[in-house]
Amino acid sequence: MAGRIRTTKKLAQRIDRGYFKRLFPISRWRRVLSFVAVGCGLAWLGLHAVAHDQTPYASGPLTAAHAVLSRNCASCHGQSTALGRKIADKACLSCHDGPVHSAAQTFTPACVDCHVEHRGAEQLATSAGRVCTGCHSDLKVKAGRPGIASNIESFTHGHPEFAALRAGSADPAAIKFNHKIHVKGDVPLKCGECHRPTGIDDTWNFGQTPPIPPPAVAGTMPSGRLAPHALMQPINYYQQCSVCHALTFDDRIPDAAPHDKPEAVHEFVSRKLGEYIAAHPADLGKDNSPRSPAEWVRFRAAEDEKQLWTVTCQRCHDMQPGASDGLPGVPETKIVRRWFTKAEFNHSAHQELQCVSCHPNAATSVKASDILIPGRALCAECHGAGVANAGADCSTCHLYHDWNKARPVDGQFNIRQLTTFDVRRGSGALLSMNSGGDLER
Amino acid sequence: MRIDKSHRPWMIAALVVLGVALAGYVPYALGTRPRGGSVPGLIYGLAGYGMMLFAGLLGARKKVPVWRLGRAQSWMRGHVWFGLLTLPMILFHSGFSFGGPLTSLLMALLILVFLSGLAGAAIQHFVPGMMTSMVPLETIYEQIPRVRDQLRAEADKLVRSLFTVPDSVPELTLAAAASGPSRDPGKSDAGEMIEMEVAEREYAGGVYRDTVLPFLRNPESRRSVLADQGKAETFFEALRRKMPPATHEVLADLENICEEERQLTRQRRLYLWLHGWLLVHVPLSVALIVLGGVHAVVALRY
Amino acid sequence: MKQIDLTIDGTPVTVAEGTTVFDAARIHGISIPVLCHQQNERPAGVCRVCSVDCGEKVLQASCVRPAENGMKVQTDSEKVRKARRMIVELLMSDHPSPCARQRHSGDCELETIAKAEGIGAPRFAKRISPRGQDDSSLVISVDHEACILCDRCIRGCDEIRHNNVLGRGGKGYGAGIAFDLNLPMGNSSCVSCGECMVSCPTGALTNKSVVRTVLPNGVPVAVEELKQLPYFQNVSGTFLELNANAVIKRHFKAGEIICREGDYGSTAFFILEGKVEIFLSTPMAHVSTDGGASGFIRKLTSRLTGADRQKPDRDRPRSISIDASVDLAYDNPVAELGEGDLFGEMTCMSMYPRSATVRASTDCVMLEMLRNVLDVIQRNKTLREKLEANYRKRALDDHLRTVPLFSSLSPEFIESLASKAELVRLSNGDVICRQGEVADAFYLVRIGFVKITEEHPGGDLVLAYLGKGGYFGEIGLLANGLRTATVTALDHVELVRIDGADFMEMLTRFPAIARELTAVAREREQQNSRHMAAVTGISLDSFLTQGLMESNSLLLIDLDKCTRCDNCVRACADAHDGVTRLIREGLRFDNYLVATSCRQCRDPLCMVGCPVGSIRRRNSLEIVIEDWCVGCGLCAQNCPYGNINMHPFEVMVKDLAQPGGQKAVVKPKATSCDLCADHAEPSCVYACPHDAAHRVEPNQFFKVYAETKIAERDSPATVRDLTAAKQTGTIARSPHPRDPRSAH
Amino acid sequence: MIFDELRAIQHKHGYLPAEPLRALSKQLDVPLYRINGVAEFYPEFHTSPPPKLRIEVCRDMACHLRGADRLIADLRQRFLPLGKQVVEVHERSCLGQCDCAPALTINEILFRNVNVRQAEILVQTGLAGLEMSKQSAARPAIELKSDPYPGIQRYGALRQLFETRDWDGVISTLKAAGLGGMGGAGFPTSIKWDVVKKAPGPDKYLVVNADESEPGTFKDRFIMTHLPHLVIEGAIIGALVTGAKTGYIYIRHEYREQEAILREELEYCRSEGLLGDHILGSDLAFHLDVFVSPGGYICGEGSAQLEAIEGKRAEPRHKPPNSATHGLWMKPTVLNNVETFANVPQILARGVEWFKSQGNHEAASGLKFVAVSGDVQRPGVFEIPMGLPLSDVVFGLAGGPRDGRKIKAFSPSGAASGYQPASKLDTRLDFKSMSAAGTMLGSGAIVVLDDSRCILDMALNSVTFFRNESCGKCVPCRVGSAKMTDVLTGWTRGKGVAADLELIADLSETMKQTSICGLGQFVPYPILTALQNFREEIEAHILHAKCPAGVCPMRGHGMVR
Repeated sequence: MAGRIRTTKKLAQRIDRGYFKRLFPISRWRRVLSFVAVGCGLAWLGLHAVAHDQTPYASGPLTAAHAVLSRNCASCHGQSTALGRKIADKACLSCHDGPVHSAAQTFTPACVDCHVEHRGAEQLATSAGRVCTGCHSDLKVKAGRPGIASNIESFTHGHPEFAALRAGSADPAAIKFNHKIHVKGDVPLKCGECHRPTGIDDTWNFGQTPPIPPPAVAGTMPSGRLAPHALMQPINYYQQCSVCHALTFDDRIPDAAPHDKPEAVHEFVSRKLGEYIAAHPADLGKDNSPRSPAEWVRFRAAEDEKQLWTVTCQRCHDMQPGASDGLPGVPETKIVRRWFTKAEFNHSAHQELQCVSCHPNAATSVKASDILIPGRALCAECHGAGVANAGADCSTCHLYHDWNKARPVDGQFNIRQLTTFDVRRGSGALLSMNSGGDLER
Repeated sequence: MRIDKSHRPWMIAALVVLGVALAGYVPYALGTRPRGGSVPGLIYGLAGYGMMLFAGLLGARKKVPVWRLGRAQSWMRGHVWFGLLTLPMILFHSGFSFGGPLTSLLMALLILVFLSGLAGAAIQHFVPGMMTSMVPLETIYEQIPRVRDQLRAEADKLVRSLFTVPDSVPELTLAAAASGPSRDPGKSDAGEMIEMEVAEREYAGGVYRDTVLPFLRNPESRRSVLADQGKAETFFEALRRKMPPATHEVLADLENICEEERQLTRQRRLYLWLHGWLLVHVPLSVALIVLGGVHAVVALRY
Repeated sequence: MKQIDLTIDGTPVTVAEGTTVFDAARIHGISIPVLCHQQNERPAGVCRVCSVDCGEKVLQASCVRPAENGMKVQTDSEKVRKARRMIVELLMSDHPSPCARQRHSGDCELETIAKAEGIGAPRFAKRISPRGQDDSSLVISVDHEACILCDRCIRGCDEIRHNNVLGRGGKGYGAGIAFDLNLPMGNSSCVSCGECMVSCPTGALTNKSVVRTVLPNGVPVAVEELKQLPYFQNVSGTFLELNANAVIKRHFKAGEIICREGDYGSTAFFILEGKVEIFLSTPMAHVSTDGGASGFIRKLTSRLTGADRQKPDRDRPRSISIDASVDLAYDNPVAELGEGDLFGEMTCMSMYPRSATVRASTDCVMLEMLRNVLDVIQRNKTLREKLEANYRKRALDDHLRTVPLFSSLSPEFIESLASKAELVRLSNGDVICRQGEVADAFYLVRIGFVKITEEHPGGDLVLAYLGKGGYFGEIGLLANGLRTATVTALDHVELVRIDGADFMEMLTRFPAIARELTAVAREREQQNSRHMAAVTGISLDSFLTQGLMESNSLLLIDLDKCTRCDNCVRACADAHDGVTRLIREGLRFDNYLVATSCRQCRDPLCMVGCPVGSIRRRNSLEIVIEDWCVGCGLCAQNCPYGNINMHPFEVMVKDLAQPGGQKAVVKPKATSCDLCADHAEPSCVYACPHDAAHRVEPNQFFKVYAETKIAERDSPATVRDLTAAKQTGTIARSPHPRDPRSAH
Repeated sequence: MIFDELRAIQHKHGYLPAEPLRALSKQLDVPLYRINGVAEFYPEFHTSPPPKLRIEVCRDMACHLRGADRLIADLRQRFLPLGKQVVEVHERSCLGQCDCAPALTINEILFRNVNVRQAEILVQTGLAGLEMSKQSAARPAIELKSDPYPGIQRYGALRQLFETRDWDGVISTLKAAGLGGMGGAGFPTSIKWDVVKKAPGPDKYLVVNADESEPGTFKDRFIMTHLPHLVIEGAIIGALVTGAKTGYIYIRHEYREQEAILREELEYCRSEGLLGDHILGSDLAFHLDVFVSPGGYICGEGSAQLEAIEGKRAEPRHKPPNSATHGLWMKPTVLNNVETFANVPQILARGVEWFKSQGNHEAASGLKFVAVSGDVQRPGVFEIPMGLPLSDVVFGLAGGPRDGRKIKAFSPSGAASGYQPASKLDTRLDFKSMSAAGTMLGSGAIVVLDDSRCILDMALNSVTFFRNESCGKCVPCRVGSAKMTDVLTGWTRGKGVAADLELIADLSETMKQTSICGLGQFVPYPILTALQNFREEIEAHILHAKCPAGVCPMRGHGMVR
């Protein structure tokens, strides 16, 4: 038995009774490191503060457009420190216009309700569908009842059929066109041979004449809002029809009549016949034709025009009887350039699809009055909720602001003002500037 | 701390809080894009920060142990379980995004603190038991150097019955004087030598000077034969065979002292494990709380 | 007168009738060796060394044999010599040769005769069962081994001095001299006259030179001068001479400090002239639980800590017993002693530290004496009576009121009680009352310590130690009239004894006291039965060997939970002015660390010896150290577990240099875990974040522990414990938990 | 009386606690040391709290022969583990029940003829708190030749004396009858009485020594049981003859039954006017009472007995002076044995001639009660004519040795008489014959040993008895008996050396020569007689470490003497 007997008393008396008052390495280092860690953090913040850079405090990166404002929180946030206070609309409106959504809306949400910043460099305009359905799932308007649907919960639920396809609607275009003949007739055409997206300015396959720029179409389109190839170009005679349907009117004259008003056609025909008889006086009096060139021209023109008005033009247009000078009238064709007036569709986004997969009736349609755009249900086959579907956010198709009412914003800042910010000079720069404060430095 | 059955109420409470938070969060996250500044976001943020503060207050609480602010044990359990909750709370607060530089830093800190805390909980769950079984002769960590001085002094005193202690170890005498209590009455006081051959005496002296004393002076060194229990046993066994039986008691004591030294070394190592993780946990959490505060102030201001 | 003629060794001799043969021979120049006979005493004839041949069938002891006419006496025949040699050899065979006397003065009569008779090593074996020594007397040491039962001391005590203390006890080979009822000499009614010692032929009774120190600063007192004093009149002069260096006369100027509290000393003072002031200079502070800083923070923390400082401590004594025939009031600890008073008895007798400071208030002359001389005068009846009268006059009333129970007594009654109360003096080992005896009195402890034990099959169980101000005996009186426990004096004890009849009268006259007493009695009984349960409960070796069962409360740290964060220690320090009363070190019991913190022992050795009674046990069992601790360190020394420690405190004391001023001094005071009595839970336990520290009642803990262990019998916990023990080669052993003084 | 007070205290507390003793000291004005002296001296008193059961087993001679040692060892093994508060097992000196050996007492209740099993049952009964069945002391009416009043009015001799008033005649009658002291010494009763009678002074005492305590001796018990009236009558006659006014029958406290019988008889006498201030209407007064001894063999010693009656430690006095002149309270005192007193009325009632004719031969007269115990088939007390050969008693009356055994030795008169070889069994049982044979008649307590016994073992047993019973007053007896026991014990353990023989011889001589009283002087007899008669057997122990009888342990090696 070893003689070293441990007793409580002996053990206790080995200990210096004040030992715990001194700091031992672990606790000392713990303390030191705590100071160091806090110090580092604060130093980091401090350095930024010295540089008047408030970037660290950002709750997330600003969108690219706003990135220039990162160093200066107050430029948007102002000096407001009130709990949960939102960015005032003022701050946004100093640079942007935000036209009203609908005259019937019961309230106007703040900009930041939909446009969430500090989410990185994504589109600030893109906002979640919930923002819309928040109202539209149970729509209240200022007066009366909502026009179309009052409880749209999502594209698949409660969303009405597209207006163009709603019961009773027909293509309003005053033109005669048989898709079936063109697609399946003697000369079968491919869709793309006639339907070209907008913005494609390469040489027209069939055209001989440089295309006339498509006329601006009235609508709710914000300029540049749509992607270049979003829509199909409206059918244009010269581009799509003239190849087959040349407006020739006289065997003696190779030129086709212009696809123009009857007056212009008459003038063209008369001019061409005049030129011809002048060159071929032998033909005067041939085939019981007048011998005088003028007469001949008049005679021949009447002959040719009759052919034109009643056959050639009539093929597509519903020619109307002449009014005063004997020339018929051509009704306005009214071809629908854009079927979705409240929404957007981007063909190029769907270019991987066959045309007929969305427009199945195109090959069989014989009447021009058939509306060949697909219905909501067809869209919803791809566009629905869930990750496996193409997006069905409202903002996929719809816009919020009524950009028709947009006013141009008169820019008031210079570059320095946006890129630098002097904390000492106060904050809320944008706000104060906008409110007519001290603009110049 | 041992995570045992007694933690069940706390665990359940933490789960309930988590459940409630989650129940709130799901519709919130579905309804809008969650962000810190929204009202639920702020609530989560405040809750999370509150929990962090509470967890951090444990340190402060420990500074005033006497105040009757609730049992330290409750604080500790709160620390563990609510500390666990901070991460989900803050994730809910942030909507699972890291946000800007400061918030990202905070997130990183939080995760580090959280992980170190988890590690610490695991360490403190297992290591005390190991320490208990592996270091039966443990003493107070901070006093290990002092106890070692005393052990050395004791050994020095012990060997005086074997051979004349050379003057080359004067510090031992000092230590011996300082260690009043650890002496056994009637045991090998100086001058009371055990009878043996001169050669044996010299041999014992040599062994003590060459092996034991260096080990006692530097017990943490792994090079010494005595640093290993098995080798030490062999060493002493051999020594005993060479020395007369009368000395065996002294040798046994000496061996026991070496064993105690080894255990103290082991204790030191285990102790570093036991408390070393705090070197990560505590500073980071302090930083987290301070910077989190800054974040809160700034965020609430803007 | 009739003459007797006889022949001694052939010499005709004539002596008066009635003369013994021994005297006849002596008168005629024939010396007969003898042990049991000396001239100033009646012959006893027991040693038979003086046996002579008177021509009869058997030899005759000459010292008792009357001479007869015609007697032919042979004092030195072969037959006689042979018998004498054999007797001396018999005596020598049991004699611790050389005995004390032979060693000191070389004149042990037995050894002298043995030498003269040429007796070498006795042929008989030595006595197997020793008869023992008795060192209880301060002046005479008794070595029963050397006693030859010559009866000389007995005759000296009973027949010469008429003190009637000594007699023969036992029978046959087991016989021996016995003081009173065979008490240790120091506990007997012996008056230390020294006659027995002077009579003893061997080293059985020898003078004890108690202290070798020469008393400084004094004038030696001549024996004659001492004998002038009434208290020394009856003492043997030889004896006084032997002890002359143990008493001196000292003169003190007014204002001079005679002794200081806390000092160790070995002398008592007897005031011959003048007056002294006796007081406590220790400030009342700093030992009981106190936390935080001062002022505002203290207020704040006290609220936070929930400590109720205003709580009046009901069981705190109202007066402080000191080592003189007066008690000091708690509020104003000052008293005065005058001529004929004795102080410092406890210090002198039991080597306790001084319990108070004494300053000469007039010029005074006093005798300073060591134990042996103090013992002599203390045993003087006249002085005792005087001291008792003084005490009765000055302190008894207060002392009675100290007992909370008596505080409601009417003053007249206390007075009547005081006049009836008796002061009882006892010495170490005296049994005051024995379990099962008829209870006949109620006792208050005035000075010294008593041990209360209950007898059980497994041995005695110490229920309590009572020091100054403690009281006992009420249970026996209240219950069935039988003592429920044995009470033994642990040192020099003075008790105030109130007769059972008076006690009962008090109870009938003051029913409130009766009620309260019954409650106290019941509580004590319950406590005792709890202790009993503890003793009869389950037991494990390690638990017992560490003395864990001896305690009432253990601070256990579950090492499987403890992260060694030391919060407990810091909490303790915080709760106690930055001084920890807990050390996280100690022995282990299985996976529990038995931390070094007061165990509130059942057998609180610490309480034995406190000179001022500042360490005591509350009814709720915790041991507290009161503010008036004088810092002597005795309790710390006594604690076998290292749980009491001296710590220096800075306290403000009256600046003696600057009257009215105060100065800070560092004064050591004893500190020990007070269980944070002001709180519901000890701070260490409260502050443990890991549920590792627990204050447990050992029996209960152990019961649960054992049950758990049985439940998980397959668990390796115990195995691990064993391996740990094996690994270290060290087995925890408890220090001897009982004070040797408490051996019975 | 101090013993009565002490008994009262002990009865109340179970032992003698300090406090009541202090009170007693004050009450009686007796110093504490004297109270302590007697309390510690007498075996009846206990100064420490008693256990629940105090078992005391007789360890001497007959009981030793009947296995007392084994009984003690067995009981100790069985019951001592219960703790000393529960059971204590002690050895006890002879209880006077040698015919019913072994005997033991449990809490002072006597049990005889107890074997190990019975003893255990008794102890367990006692521990269970049940009453231990007492052994009834039946007192069958026995016709004894000694009783001069078979069926007729008792105390005839006394009444007759009152008619003649011839007190002096009594002494001469006794002288003529040659009545000697029956306690063992055989000192002529007439002389003793005459001395007392002639001693001056009014106060004289008479003491009947009924403190029969020597191992092997129990005939007084028999006499007191069956002939109490003769004892009392003899005492009254003695008192009247010598002028004693007060008398005590000093009876050992273990003889509870006999005490009761005597008290009954005394009461009868008082009612008959045979005791009191006016005996039979005369102006003669005599008060006789029983004095119960607090125990101890030494109390049988006359002067020690007187000391005991005086309430002191029973330590023998120095002689001279004699108790006849300086007896109780230093007054003249008649002190005779029970049997002696019982013989007086016989002689007076039937005449000297009758008495003389009762003897077996010319030189012997009267009847003698002998107690035979040990290795015989029928131990008991026999009333024999004085002078009957021992063999007649041992083989005839007592039935001889146990089956298959031969008698090896015998002790003619208890422990003190030593051991004689069987060859001396033809000796006649009277004072002279026995002395002539080199032994003594003593009190007629014959203890027989058969050939299975070791003589040394028995000698040691006797010496140990004396050591235990020594009062301790004088050195030779106190120390000598202890040392002799030590030496003999050494012999039985094979630790003897040849020199011991001389040592024992020297010691014996010294003890015989210098001891104050007979006890000390007789201590060496057992071993001396054994050495004298069985030297070879003892030398075998000492010189060869062998016990021929195979009784002694002899495992000497390693044992410390």
